Amino acid sequence: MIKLSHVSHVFAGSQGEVHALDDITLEVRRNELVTLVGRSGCGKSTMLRMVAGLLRPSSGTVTVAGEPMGKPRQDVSFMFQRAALLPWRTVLDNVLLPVEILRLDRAAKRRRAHELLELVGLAGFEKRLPHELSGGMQQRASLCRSLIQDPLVLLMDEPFSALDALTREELSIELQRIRREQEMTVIFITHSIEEAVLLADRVAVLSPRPGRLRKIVDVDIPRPRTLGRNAYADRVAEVSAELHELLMPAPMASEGAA
Amino acid sequence: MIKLSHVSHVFAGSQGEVHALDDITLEVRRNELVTLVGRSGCGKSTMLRMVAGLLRPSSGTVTVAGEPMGKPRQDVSFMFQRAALLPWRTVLDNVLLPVEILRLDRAAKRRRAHELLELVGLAGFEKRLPHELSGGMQQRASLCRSLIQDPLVLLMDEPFSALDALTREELSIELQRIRREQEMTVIFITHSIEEAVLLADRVAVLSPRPGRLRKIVDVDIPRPRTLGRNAYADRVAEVSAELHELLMPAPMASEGAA
Amino acid sequence: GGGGGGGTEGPSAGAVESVRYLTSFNTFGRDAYAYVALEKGYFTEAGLNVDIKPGTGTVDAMKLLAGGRADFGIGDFTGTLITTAKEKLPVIAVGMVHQNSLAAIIALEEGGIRTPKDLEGKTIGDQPGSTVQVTFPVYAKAAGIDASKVKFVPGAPPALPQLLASGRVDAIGQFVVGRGLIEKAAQGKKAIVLPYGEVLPDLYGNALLTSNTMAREKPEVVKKFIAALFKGLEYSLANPEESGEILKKYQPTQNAEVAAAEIRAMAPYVAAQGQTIGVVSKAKVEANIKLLTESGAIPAGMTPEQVIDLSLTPQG
Amino acid sequence: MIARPRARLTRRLVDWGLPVLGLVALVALWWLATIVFSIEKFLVPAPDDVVEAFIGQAGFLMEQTWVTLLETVQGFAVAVVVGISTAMLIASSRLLEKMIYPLLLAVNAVPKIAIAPILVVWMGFGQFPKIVMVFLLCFFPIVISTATGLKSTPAELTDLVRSYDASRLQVFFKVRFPYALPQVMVGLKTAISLAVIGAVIAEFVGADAGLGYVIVQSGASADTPLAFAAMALLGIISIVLFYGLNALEKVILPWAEENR
Amino acid sequence: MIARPRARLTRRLVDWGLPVLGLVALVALWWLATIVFSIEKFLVPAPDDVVEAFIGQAGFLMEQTWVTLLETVQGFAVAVVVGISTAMLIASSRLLEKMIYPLLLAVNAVPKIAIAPILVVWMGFGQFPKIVMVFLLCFFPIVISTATGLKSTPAELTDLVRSYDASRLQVFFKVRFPYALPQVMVGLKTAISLAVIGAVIAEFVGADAGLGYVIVQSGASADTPLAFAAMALLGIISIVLFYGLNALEKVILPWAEENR
Ligand SMILES: Nc1ncnc2c1ncn2[C@@H]1O[C@H](COP(=O)(O)OP(=O)(O)OP(=O)(O)O)[C@@H](O)[C@H]1O
Ligand SMILES: Nc1ncnc2c1ncn2[C@@H]1O[C@H](COP(=O)(O)OP(=O)(O)OP(=O)(O)O)[C@@H](O)[C@H]1O
Ligand SMILES: Cc1ncc(C[n+]2csc(CCO)c2C)c(N)n1
Ligand SMILES: [Mg+2]
Ligand SMILES: [Mg+2]
Repeated sequence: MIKLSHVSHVFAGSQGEVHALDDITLEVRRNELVTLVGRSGCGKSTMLRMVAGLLRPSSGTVTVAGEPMGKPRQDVSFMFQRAALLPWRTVLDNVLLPVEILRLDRAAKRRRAHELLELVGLAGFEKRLPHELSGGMQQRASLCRSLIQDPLVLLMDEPFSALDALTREELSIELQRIRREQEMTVIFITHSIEEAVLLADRVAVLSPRPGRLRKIVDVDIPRPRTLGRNAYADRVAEVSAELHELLMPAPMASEGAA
Repeated sequence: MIKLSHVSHVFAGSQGEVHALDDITLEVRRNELVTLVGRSGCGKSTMLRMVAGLLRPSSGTVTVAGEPMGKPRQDVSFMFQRAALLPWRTVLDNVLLPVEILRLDRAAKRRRAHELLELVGLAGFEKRLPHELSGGMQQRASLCRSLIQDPLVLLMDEPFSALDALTREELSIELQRIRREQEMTVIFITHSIEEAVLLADRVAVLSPRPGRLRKIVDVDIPRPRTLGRNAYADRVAEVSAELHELLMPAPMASEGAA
Repeated sequence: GGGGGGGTEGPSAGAVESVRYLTSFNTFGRDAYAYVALEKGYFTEAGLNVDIKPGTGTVDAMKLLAGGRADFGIGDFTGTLITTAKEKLPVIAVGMVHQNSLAAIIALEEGGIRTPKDLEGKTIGDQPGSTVQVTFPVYAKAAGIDASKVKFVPGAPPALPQLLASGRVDAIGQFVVGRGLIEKAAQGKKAIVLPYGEVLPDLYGNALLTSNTMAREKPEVVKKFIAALFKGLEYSLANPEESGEILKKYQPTQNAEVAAAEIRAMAPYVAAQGQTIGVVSKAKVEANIKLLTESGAIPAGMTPEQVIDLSLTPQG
Repeated sequence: MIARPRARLTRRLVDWGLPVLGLVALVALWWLATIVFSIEKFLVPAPDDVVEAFIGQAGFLMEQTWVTLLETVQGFAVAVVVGISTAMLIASSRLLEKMIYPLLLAVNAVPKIAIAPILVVWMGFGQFPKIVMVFLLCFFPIVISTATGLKSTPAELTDLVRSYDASRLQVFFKVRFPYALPQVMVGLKTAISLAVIGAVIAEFVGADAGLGYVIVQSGASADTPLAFAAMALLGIISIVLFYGLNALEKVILPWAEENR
Repeated sequence: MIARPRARLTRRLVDWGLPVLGLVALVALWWLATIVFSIEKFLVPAPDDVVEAFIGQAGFLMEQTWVTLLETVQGFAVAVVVGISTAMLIASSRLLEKMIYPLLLAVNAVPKIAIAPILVVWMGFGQFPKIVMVFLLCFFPIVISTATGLKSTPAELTDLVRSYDASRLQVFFKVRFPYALPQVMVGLKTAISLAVIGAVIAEFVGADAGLGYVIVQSGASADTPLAFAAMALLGIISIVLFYGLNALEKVILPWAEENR
C-alpha cells in the first residue's frame, strides 16, 4: 500500500543543513498498522509528511497504492502532532471540515461526527470553540476529524500523546475496533513503546538523526490486545524490551546538528 | 509550601458555563513532588494555572510559601503543556528569557543554559529558531527554560508528553537528580500513570469534570527510582493498579458540559 | 526654491524690516513684478527684507494676513469686498494693482462663442467662489444677458484649461492674461476672451492688501513696501522679456516667454495712459461697491473706508 | 477572561459612555481653546458657531451628507471587492506578488489630489470620478492588510487542508481567508476613513454637491463655521462607518477577540 | 519551504527582475495608450514627453525631491514614534482604548486637504506644517495596525512571561511588541505612501518648494509633462521608501516570513 524507497531528506535551516532522514526503505502492506518509534527529532514527522504528500523527499521515492506521491491524496488522512483546529469553527464544524472539502454526504457524516465525539468523550462540547477546550480535548477533536472521512490510509503523528492514560487506552481499543470493521492502512508515530507494541502489526525503529531504519520488529501477538496482565504479557514484555534496547545505543549527548 | 483550600473554578464559555474545578483542598509540602493525574479536561491545567497566579479561582484561596497568590511569583516556574517558545528567539535565547526578565547573572546562566541544552540533547541547536525543531525538541527547550532560574517551586504541565519513551525516562531521572541537589517543590501533571508513580512523593487523583480531589496516594518507594524490573517492581505495580482503578469508575460517555 | 530672502547687502541705514508677501495665485507672469522688485534690489533699497510666497487666492490671502502669517498679499478687489462684507476680516487694501479687472471668460473659437450673448445655454467651468463666478451676475446684467441661463460647473483651477480643451465645458473663468496659457494647453487652437472689463469698466482688479495692524502700527513700512513693489511692477511692464527671465530664475517651472506675454497683456490694465501705478479713487471704489450691492453680492451700507486705507495708497 | 453577570452593566457603560466622554472632552477642549487664545471665528470657529451654522442649513447639509456618504460607500465597496481579489492574487504566488506589488505601489504612490482634476477631465462631473477616487484611496491598505493576513496562515493549518488535497479555492475559503479576516478588518478600518477623504478630494475639484463641495464653497466665502460644520459631518460619517465595521467584526469574528 | 542552492540565482532574478518587468510593462502600456487613443500631451503626456521635461529641469527637480523626501521622512518618523506609543496605550487597557479610539477617529476623519490651509494659517510657510500634515496622514494606520498586533499576542506567550511576574514593560518589550512587529510593519507600509501624499497636500497650499509645489505650478500652467515628471518622482520616492521598509522587515523579522 505504502512504499518508501531510499528516501532521504535534508532541511536547509538558518544555521546550515539538517540531515533529517537517510535512505529509508520501507513497505507498509494493505490493512497493516505499522508504528514508528525513534528518538525525538529523528525524522518521524518528516517521514509521515512525505507519505502524506506534504513534503517532497530530497531523494528517493514514495508511492501510495502504487502511485507515486506527487500531491496529497484524498483517501489519505493525516492526524497532526498538534491539534491544528481552526479557531473560528466549533468542535463539530472542525470535525466536519474534511466532509466539506471532500464533498461527502453531510447528513450521514453529521451523525457519524456526533458518534465519534461521543466516543472520545466530547459529547456536549460540539458547539464550543477550540480555545475553550483543554489540550487533550483538542487532540481528541482532531482525532475525530481524521476518522470522519473513512480514509484508506491513516497517518497519525503522536495522536494520543496529549491524552491521559485511560482515554489513551480507550482510544487505542477503539482504533483497533475500527480497523476490524473497515479496511485501513495505518502508520502511527508514538513515543510510547507500550503503545507501539499494543497497536502494531510491525514496529519500525528509527535511529537518531539522521533517521535510518534500524530494524523492523514483527509483533505477532493475537488481537484484540489490551495492556495489563493477560495471556500474552510475557510476549509483550519481550517485544518491549527489544524495542527498548534498539532505541538505546545512541547516547543522547552525541546529538547535534549534522 | 503550596496550599489550596476549597478552590473552585467556573469558566464562562460561549455556550454557557463550564464547571472546571470543584472544592479542591490540597497541601504540597516543602521540597515535595506531587503528581496530578486525572482524565483529560478534568481541570488539571486550570489548577496549575491558579497555583502559578495566572488565574484567580472563582472561590477558595491559594497560598504559596504562606503568602496568598495575588500575582505570579518570580520563584515559581511554570512549564506549559505547549512549548510556548518565542518564535523570533533562538533556542538559547528562549532558554535565557527568564534570566533577562528576572535579571539574573547572565554569564553564569549562559553556561548553565548550555549545560541544560546538552543534557536534553539539544547541543548544536542553540542558534536555531523554534520552527526548525521537532515538537519534542521544542518541548525539551521549554524544559530547559523552566529550569534555568533555579525555581523554588516548579509547576509542570505534561512536560514530557511530546517526548519519546527514552528521552522521557532520561529526563525523569535528571529531574530526580536535580531535586536531590537543590531544594524544589514540584507539582507535575502527567497522563502517564507510570510516570506519576516514578516521580511522585504523592499522587493526587482528580475525578472527571468538574474536577474534585478523589484521593491522594502516597508513593513510599525508595529513590532513585527507575522503571523496568527492579526490587520495587511489585510495589510500583500495586500503586499503578490502584491509580488505574481510581481513574476508572466514571464512564466516559457521561462527560458533557456542566 | 526661489531664495526669496533677496539681498541683505543693501546700503540702507537702520534696521532691516522683514516682511512676508503673498502673490495672488501661484507665480505666473502676472505676479512676476514682486520678483522683479526683489531682483532689482528695490526692496533692499527700501530697507525691506521680503520673503515672497505663492498665494492661493483672495480669501486665503486675507486669512493669512488676518492671522498674521503674512504682511502683504494680493487679492482680487471684488473678492476682498465680498469677503469683508461677510466676515469683517481685519484686512485692508492699500493699493491697486489692476485699475481694471482682468476677470474674463475664455472659450475656444471652435465652440462658437463670440459675444457674451452666446454664453446663454452654455456651461462655464470655474473654481467655486472665484471672482469670475461671483461677479458673473453683475457682468451678465451689464452685458444684457440672462445669468440664469448660464450654468457654472465647478472645476479645480489647474484643471480648467484641460476641461476647456477637452470639451467638458464650453468656457472657463480666467484672467484676461491667461490667453497664452489656454492656447498653449489647447494645442494652438484659438481662444476667445470675453473680458469683464469691456462691460464693467469701473471694476477694479487685484489689490494690494495688508493687515489692519500693519497699516495702523507701521504705516512707514507699508508705504515703503508699496513704493518698492510698484516700482518693480513699473519696471516689469517696461521690460516684459527681462521680467520673464527673472521670474524663471526664481521659479524654474515657469516659462519666460509665456510670462512675458502675460506681462505685456496685463500692462493696459495696470495703468491707463500716464496714470500713476497703484492709485485708488474713492469714487471708483464707491462705484464698485454700488455694482456689487445692486447685484446682491454684498449687503447695502458698505463704505470705502471699510476696505481701503486711502491715506496709504500711492497718490497720483 | 471571565465575564461575570454583574460586570455586564459596567461593560455597557464603558462601551458607550467612554467614547462619548472622550468626544465631549475634545469639544470642550476646542471650545476652551477658542476662548482662551481668543481665536477668531474665521480661523477656527467655536463649537457654538458651528452648531449655529449647522442649524441654519440643516436640510441642505443633510442632503450633501447623503451625497458624500453614497459616494464613499460605493467606492469603498468596490475597493473591498477589488482589493481582496488582488490580495488573493498576491498571496497565491510569489511570482504574481513580485509583479503586482510594484505596480500597486506605483499607482498608490501617485498623489491622488494631483490626479483628481485629471479624473474630472477624463470622466466628467458625475458620480463616477468620485467613486474612482474613493476606490483609489482605500484600495491599497485593503490589499496590503489582506495580503499580509493571507500570507500568515500558520503552516499547521495549511498543511491540514493540503493533506485533503483541497483545491486552491477550498484552501482559500476554508482556511486562509477566515484566518486572515482579523487582518482584513484592520485594512478595512484604515481604508474607511480614507474612503471619506477620497470622496472629499473628488468633490473639491469637480462637484456641485457633497460635503467636500460645501467646504470649498464656504472656504471660498470665508464662511469657516459652515466649513467646520461640513467637516464635523464628515467626521461623523467616518466614525459611524468605522464603528459599523467594528460591530461587524464583533459579529463575524467572535473568536478573534480573545487575548489581551 | 526548501531553498536549494541552484534556486538562488532564479530567486535573485525573480526578486529584481519581476518588479522591473512590471514597471516596464506599465510604462509601455501608458505609452501605447497615449498613442492608440492619441491622447493629447496636456491631458496625459507620453513617457518621452515626461522624460524630456525631467531632463530639462533635472537639477531643480532633484532639489525639490529632496525637500519633499525630507518632509516625508521627518513626519513619518514622528508618526512612528507617536503612533506606536499611542497604540501601546490603547493596547494596555480597554478603558484607554475606549477613550482614545473615538478621539483618534474624530481627528482622522477630518479631511486633511480641508485643514491644510488652516495649518498654514496657524503654522506659517515653513517645514513645520508639512511635517504635521505628513504626521496626520500616516499616524492612524500605524496606530490601528500596531494596536491590533499588540492585542493579538497568543495567550500562551503572555501567560509565559506573566508567570515570571514580568513588569508591564518587560511583557511589552519581550513579547507583545516583537510579536506585533509583522503587524506594525503592515501599518508602516500603509503609512509610508500616505506620508508622501501628506507632504504633497501640504505643499499644495503653502509652499514654494517641493514636488507638490512643482505639480501645482506646472499643472496651473498646463505644463502637464512637468507635472507628470514630478508625480513620477513622487512615485519613485514612495516605492523606494516602501522597499526600504520591506528590506528592513526582512532583516529584523526573519522569523515572520515562514508560511505561505
Ligand atoms: N478559556 C476557557 N473557557 C472556557 N472553558 C475552558 C477554558 N479553559 C478550559 N476550559 C474548560 O475547563 C475544563 C478544564 O480544562 P483544563 O485545561 O484545566 O483540563 P486538563 O485537565 O488540563 O485537561 P488535559 O489533560 O486535556 O490538558 C475543560 O472542560 C475545558 O473545556
Ligand atoms: N522546517 C524545518 N527546517 C529545518 N529543520 C527542520 C524543519 N523541520 C524539521 N527539522 C529538523 O528535522 C529533524 C527531524 O524533525 P521531525 O519533526 O521529523 O522529528 P520527529 O522525529 O518528528 O521528532 P519528535 O518526536 O520530537 O516530534 C529535526 O532535527 C529538526 O530539527
Ligand atoms: C491657471 C490658473 N491660475 C490661476 C487660477 C486662479 N483662478 C481661479 S479662478 C480665476 C479666474 C478669476 O476669478 C483664477 C485666475 C486659475 N484658475 N487658473
Ligand atoms: Mg514529530
Ligand atoms: Mg491540560
